[in-house]
Formats: sequence, C-alpha cells, structure tokens
Amino acid sequence: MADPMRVRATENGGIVDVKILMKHDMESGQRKDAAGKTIPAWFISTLNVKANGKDVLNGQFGPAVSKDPFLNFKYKGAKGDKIVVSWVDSKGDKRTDEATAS
Amino acid sequence: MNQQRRSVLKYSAIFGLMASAGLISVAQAQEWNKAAFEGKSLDEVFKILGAGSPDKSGAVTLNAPDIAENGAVVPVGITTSLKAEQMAILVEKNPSSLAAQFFIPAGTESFVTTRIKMGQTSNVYGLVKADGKWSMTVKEVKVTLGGCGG
Amino acid sequence: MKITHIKKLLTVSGFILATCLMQNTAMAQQKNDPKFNKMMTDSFRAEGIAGLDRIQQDETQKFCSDPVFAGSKQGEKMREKIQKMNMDLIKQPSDGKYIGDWKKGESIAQSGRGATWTDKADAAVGGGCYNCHQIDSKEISYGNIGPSLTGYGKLRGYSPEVITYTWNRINNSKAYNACSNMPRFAHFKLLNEQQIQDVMALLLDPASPVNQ
Amino acid sequence: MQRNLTLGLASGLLVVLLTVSSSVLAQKSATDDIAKYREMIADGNPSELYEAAGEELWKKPAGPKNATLEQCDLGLGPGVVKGAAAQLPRYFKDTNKVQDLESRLMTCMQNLQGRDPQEMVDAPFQQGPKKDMEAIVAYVVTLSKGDKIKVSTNHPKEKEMYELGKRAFNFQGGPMDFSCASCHAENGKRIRLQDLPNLVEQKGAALGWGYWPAYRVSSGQFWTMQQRLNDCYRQQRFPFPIYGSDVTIALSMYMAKTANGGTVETPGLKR
Repeated sequence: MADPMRVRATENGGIVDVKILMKHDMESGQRKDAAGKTIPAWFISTLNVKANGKDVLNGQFGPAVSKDPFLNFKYKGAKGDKIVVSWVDSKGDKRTDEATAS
Repeated sequence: MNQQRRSVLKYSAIFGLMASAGLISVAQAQEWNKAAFEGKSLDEVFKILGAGSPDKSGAVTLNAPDIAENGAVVPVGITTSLKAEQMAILVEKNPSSLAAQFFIPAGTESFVTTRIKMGQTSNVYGLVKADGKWSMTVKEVKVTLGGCGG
Repeated sequence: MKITHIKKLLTVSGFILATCLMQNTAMAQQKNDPKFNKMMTDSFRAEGIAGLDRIQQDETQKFCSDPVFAGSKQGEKMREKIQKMNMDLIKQPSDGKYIGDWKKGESIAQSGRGATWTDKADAAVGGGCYNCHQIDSKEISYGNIGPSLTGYGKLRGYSPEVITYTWNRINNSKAYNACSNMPRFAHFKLLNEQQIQDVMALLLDPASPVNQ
Repeated sequence: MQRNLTLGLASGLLVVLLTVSSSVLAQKSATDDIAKYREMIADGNPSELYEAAGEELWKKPAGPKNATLEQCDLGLGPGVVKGAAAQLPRYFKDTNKVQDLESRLMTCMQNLQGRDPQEMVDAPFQQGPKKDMEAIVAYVVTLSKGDKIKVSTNHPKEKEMYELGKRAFNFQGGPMDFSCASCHAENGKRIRLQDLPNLVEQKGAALGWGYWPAYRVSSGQFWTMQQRLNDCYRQQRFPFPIYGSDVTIALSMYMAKTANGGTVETPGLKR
C-alpha cells in the first residue's frame, strides 16, 4: 500500500494555501540498475484535490516530476474546509489523504 | 429490465456515491494524457495540448532558480495575472518535454509550484491557457555537477 | 584618544598572540595509542575493492595525521624528509612526452569517480580536479580547496621548468608540500601516465580552453 | 580588569572585521544563486514523510517480544523523546558505553522488542530493518528541532570518546590520503559548489552536526548520521565503517561537542 501524504492547508484573508508532499519514488524510466537493466518508469500520473467536495485542482504528472513530489497552490476558501487529496500512479496504485484548513 | 442492465445501474449508483464521498475523484476518471507526456519535442507537445505556437507573454511568470544544485529537484512555479484554466511545465532538453500539467477550476488562484527533474542545463517553459488561448514564458535553468562526484 | 588606546591594545594582543605561539613550541609528534588503533581495526571491514590495508598508514599519512606537529617548527625536518621521499618516487614520462590531449584531460578533470568500495577494480578513476580547482572558466561548478588553475600556462609560460614542476605536482604533490590536500595520483596508480599527460595538456597546451 | 575588558572588546572587533571581509571576498554569484535555490526548496522538506512513518513505528508493537519502543531511554529517562537527540551521543550506564542515537535505538530494539541488533548492523541502508530505523530516527530528531546542542564530556568515557574522535578526524588513509580534515578543517572551502563546514570550529560544527540527519535531494533519501558518515568514508576511499562502530560514535562525539551551543535544525534538507 502507498505511504501517506502530508497535507497542510492554512487560510489567510480568504485564500487557502495548500502544500502537499507525496511519498512516491517517481521512477523516471531513465535509470539503470546495478546489472545495467533499465528500471521501468513508475510515477504518479493523475492527482485531484477537492475542498468540501468541490474540485480545486487537477494535475497530471509525467516521470519528470521529482521523487517525493511537492505541490503548492492556493484557492478561495475558509478555515475548516475539508481538503481531500487523491493520486493514482502509472501502475494503478492510489492514495487518498485529508486535511482541514486552519 | 434484464440482469445486465440492472448491474450496470447498480455499479453506476455505487460510483456516483463514491465520487460524492470523495472516494474516487475526477483525477481517477480523467484520462492521463499519454500522448502529451510521451511527446519528445516542445513543438510536438504544443500541438498535442492544442497550443500551436504559443506567444510569449509578460503576464506569465516562471519562478525557477538560475542554478540548480541538483537536477533531481528543481523547484518550478508558474504565476500569471491572467485567469488561468490550465498550466503546463515543459523542459526542452528532457527525454520527454512535458513535466506536469494542471487544470485550474474557477476559484483557484493562477499559481502552482512543484519540483521537477532535469537531466541537464535547459530552457524551462511555463505555459498558461486563459480565455482558450495559450501563452508562455521561458527561462534557462543551469544544472550543475555537485558533490565529490563519486 | 580612542584610536591610540586601541592601537596600544592591539600591540598588547599581538604580544599575547606571540606568547601563545611560543608556548606551542614544546611539542612532539603524537604517540602511538593502542586504544585508538584497536578502535580503527574494530570499526572497519573490507568491502569490494576497499580492503583493510587502506587504513594501514604509510609514513606520509602518519605524519600528516597530526596536523599540529606537522605544521610546527619541530616538524620541519620530518616535513623535508617526507617531501624528499615523495620526490624520489616521481618518474618522468617513459616516452619523454609531457603533453597529451587536453580534451581527454578535461573529462578526467571533470570525473570524481573511482576507487571507492562501490567501484569495480577496472573502473576508470577520475582526477576529480574540479572538485578542488577552478580550471576552464566555462565550468562554474568548481571547488576551492586548491588554487585556481584558470589561465595556467598563459600566466606561467610553457618553459621546461614549468612543465616539469607541473608534471611532478600532479604525479606526487607531497614532493613539494608534505601534507598537501592533493592525492598522489601516480604513487597510488589513480591515474596512469597517459592520463597525466592528458591532464597536463589541459593546463599547458596553448590550445586548451584553460589558456584562452 | 577594565583593561582586560577593553582588550576583549578590541580583539572581538578585530575578529568581526576579519570575518566580514573574508565573507565578502567569498561571495560569488554562483554561490549566491545556489543559496537562492536552497531557499526555494526549503519549504516542503520530504523528511516529514519519514517522520510520520517513524512515529507510527515507534508506537507499533514489533519484534519477538511484540513490544513498542515507547519505553526506550534515550538519555532523558524511559519514554522521553523530546529533546533527547540534542544531547546525544552520551554515556549510558546500562550498556557502560557511549552511544549515538542509532546505536542506542538498537539497544532499545534489543531490550524492549527482542530484536537482534546484528540484523540491523548487516542490513544495507534504505532497506529492510534499516528503512525502519531511518524513519524512527526522523521521528526522534524532529522532536529536538530548535533545541540547543548540549553534549557532555563530563564522564571519563565521554571525554575519551571525544579524544578518539578528534584523532580519527585527522586520520589519513586510503589511496587519496584523505582524512575528514582534508575537507572540513578550514573556513570558506567548497567541493564543486557545495560549501564544506569547518568542523573544527563551533560555528562550522553546528552547521554540520546541527543539520544532519537530513533528506538528501540528490538521492531522494532520508539519511541518518550513520549513513552520512558512511558515505564520507566511501568518498574518502576508506574501507567500510561498520554500522554503529566506535569510530562513527567517536566522530559524532567530536562533532557534537564542538557544535555545543548551536541549534538543532534536524531533519535538514541537503543537496
């Protein structure tokens, strides 16, 4: 099972600042193992963020996004908003975590 | 009502429930844009995104370092005074140009920051789609060799 | 008034500094410590090409592992002895050629790889020159443990004296400075004769980007 | 008395002047840009992901005794994690040894959970039991973030470890004649564009010791101090320092003691 994310959301003047750290190797498909064999690409491909059930961001990643991806964005919202972050990777693994805007 | 039709209905009801509960999301339903992420050149990706040859715009800012201490983690952010619907980050000299693409719903600021990998020093492109039209900005990021190198 | 006061004080502190230095004169090389030796042998294991023989120190390493003594007045005789010993180890090029291919030299200078326990025995060892030196000014990622070598030949000229000195210095830097931070590239067979010729070319071929 | 005070002030002024001028000289545009880069990545340290996993492991029963680590004594009493890492390495009466964080955690895993420490010693970094250790270390060191480094050499064994560490720091070996001091005994030095902390002075030691363990950007891994030292020795072309061995603890003692008074900034974020 995929490891949990860290989601932080802080409200300031009606704007919620969301910072997300995801635990994922984001294997590029460019690296070779010790035996010289190419390690196949494996990466988070799609990402969705909702606040109180409504989409606030959708993202698509390629294998060029860094290992343990970081994402920061802002939306119009309020303290107490329930933020749900979900991702799916190229092998179909998925993970969903939540946070409350403070 | 035949058996098959009934189970389809049942499934869609469950899917609807899961979606409203946030268990499955648009991202999961949304198809990953394979063609765009496998595009080898900037022009190829521009075409697949429907961006044609985007104009350079002073309204789009790419927030990236001049020098990255390590190509494995290069912080890149896009901001724009335009009302962005989509944003994309492209690296000219990466094996596949498109690094990430974002869809910005109404109510979300025209701002996103993430971190990308760069194989070598290259131009990095920040693209913004606003009012149905793509515009862009470009910045060179130098990737240095670091550490003892062993 | 203030200024003269401070001046006077600086003279005084200079005097104190000198006294401190003089107190350091009663010294000798650090003694063999069985406890330390045991710690070292118990703490390491051989891995890949990196055997335990690598912590068996030669005379140069032993001397330089006591930086206080090595840098002291008392250490001077020993310093000279070690420099001479290392100088005597240097071989001039077997084919009489000092200058090789600067392009190959540049890639040797760029590479910091080789000789670690994760490297294979036959893996090429880099010179790691940019780790410590500025060389071609176009390379912005350079270290500063050693002096800048940008414009090396252009500044010093291409005389036989400069060429021999540079050859010796790359082969065995300890011939000039007993405790130089620079590895002894020939002595430990890190670079072969041809590779050293190539690095020489990077510094001393008038066509090398270093001398533009 | 008055005279001594003024003397102190004057030489203090001199030191300040010297420091300012040398730092001005050391400024280069490339290193400035690197500083900007570091600032940009400082927000969002993936160490947090390891820390969260480590907290879970700390509280989860494991090993043959199916016990948690919650009663582990890291020097401030059983179960006290907050601030403990800031005072390590230290002498422990029960083992009659000076231990660093990782060797102490091995003792806790053995005594509380019945785990065999040799399995931990033998495991490669980032794999198997070491992976758990790394997460636990991330959790423990985060709970000392912001504390002052406060390591004692009052016990004779602590003092001895410090002296052994100082000697090991200067010990040259291998085919490149390197010791720790080759790179870490002068101010203002760099390898490529990476600043090298001068570990023989308080300020430099605090910059080194105070920022490790850290998430390492180049490998995308969380590195404990043991792994940091292990890779230093690899780059020094030495043989392999055994996990938790005395040389690693002695060097840690030397660095930590020199860094005393500095601030714990762990987990750090490094190249």
